[in-house]
Amino acid sequence: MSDVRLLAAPFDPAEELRAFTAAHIVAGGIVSFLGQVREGGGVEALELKHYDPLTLPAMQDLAVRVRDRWVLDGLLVIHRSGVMAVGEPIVLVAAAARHRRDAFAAADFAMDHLKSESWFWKREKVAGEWRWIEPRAQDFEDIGRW
Amino acid sequence: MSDVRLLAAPFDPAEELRAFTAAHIVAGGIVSFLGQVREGGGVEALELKHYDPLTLPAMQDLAVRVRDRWVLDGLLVIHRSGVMAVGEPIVLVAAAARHRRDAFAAADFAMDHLKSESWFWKREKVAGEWRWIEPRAQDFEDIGRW
Amino acid sequence: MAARLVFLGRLEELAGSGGADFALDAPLDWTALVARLSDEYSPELADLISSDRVKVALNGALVADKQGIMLSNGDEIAFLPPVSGG
Amino acid sequence: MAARLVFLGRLEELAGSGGADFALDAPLDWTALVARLSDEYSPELADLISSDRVKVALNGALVADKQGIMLSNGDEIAFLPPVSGG
Repeated sequence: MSDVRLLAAPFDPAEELRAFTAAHIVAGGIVSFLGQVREGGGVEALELKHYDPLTLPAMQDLAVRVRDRWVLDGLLVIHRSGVMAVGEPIVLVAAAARHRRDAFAAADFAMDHLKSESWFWKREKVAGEWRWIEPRAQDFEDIGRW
Repeated sequence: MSDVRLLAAPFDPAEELRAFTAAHIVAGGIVSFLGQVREGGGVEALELKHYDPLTLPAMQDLAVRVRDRWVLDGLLVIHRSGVMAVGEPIVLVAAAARHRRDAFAAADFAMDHLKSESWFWKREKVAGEWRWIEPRAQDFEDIGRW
Repeated sequence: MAARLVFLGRLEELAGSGGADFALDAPLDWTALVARLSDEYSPELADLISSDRVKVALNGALVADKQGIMLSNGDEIAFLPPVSGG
Repeated sequence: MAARLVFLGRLEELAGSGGADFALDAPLDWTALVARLSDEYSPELADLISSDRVKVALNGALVADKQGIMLSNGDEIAFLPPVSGG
């Protein structure tokens, strides 16, 4: 029922949302979160590494937990791996539901868990040098809300 | 700074989101809510009436309140008026922010207030008959959260 | 000499149209206006418009106390039942 | 006879590569494995891998108690520092 993908190449979030929306016409509301490589701080590129045996299976498990917890018509989770330029999408989560509250909570929960628990390691290129990004305390605060 | 529109004709939410995303490359995250005329319950069409002197100005006021309350890079509010077929978009709200929590809260708040306080009156066509929709208790519960 | 009446939402159905011109010889206060609406439309419409749930806008601005309204030639008065938007 | 080592995140930088083959004559327990990593890579890498913050997956499955690991020929062992995803 859920569409969960780990992609090594760029994707088009607008077209993904268009297709997801068209596929869930019984849902009154669709909440989406799009994370992109933001411009600023001198960041030239971002790289996400994953570990094949764990990363996608854990994303699929997360989707199952989200579906168990909220009444959704559809759930979309797309996450990039590899090197991304500024402005490229990193992650797209969309939840389609009859009730708006369910869609908001499901997307929010999915993002908090993707950020803090998913098997991704991130590094940024600044002034030509790659540096690994440590986990942020905010991510653990976010996940503590649930 | 905010893009607030009241439209009498159909719009393309995917293209609106694409443009909004491209315009806010400094934002790491974009949360959107799309409400569409859902299929089900025998609904053949939906009509939203508005009152010109009040409806758009109140939407603009709401956008100002949202911008005052959360740190956003951009805010998009598009609302339809007129007759809509099943599957047509009714409302699109998108909030772009550096911090994910701000984007989620701003979009959620904007939707709760659009639903319960905006100057729209809704009727549905079922089996060829138009009937006015009364306000839902859920909408007042939603707005009571803030 | 006329004012403009605007009926939103379910009031449109009761009034038979979303808007109408409303002949005036002199300014009308709220009580006189409601009485005219009862005669020219229906007591049901007049009752609804009198209820706290229906708000009123005069010339595009919400009125805090509709009892204090004085409707004059050229005014637009809108009757706004509870919203059910989005 | 070899196992496969996989270094994720910052460990890749310390190890000099994301993965390497690791010659084995016989199964290695955790203590022996950490000692070998200290010799062949660096004490710093071995310390990090020993810390509670680094999780371990053996043949693609997370290991609850890495002290109990026995690394054998053909195994893949992955060292997973704290994630910083999305």
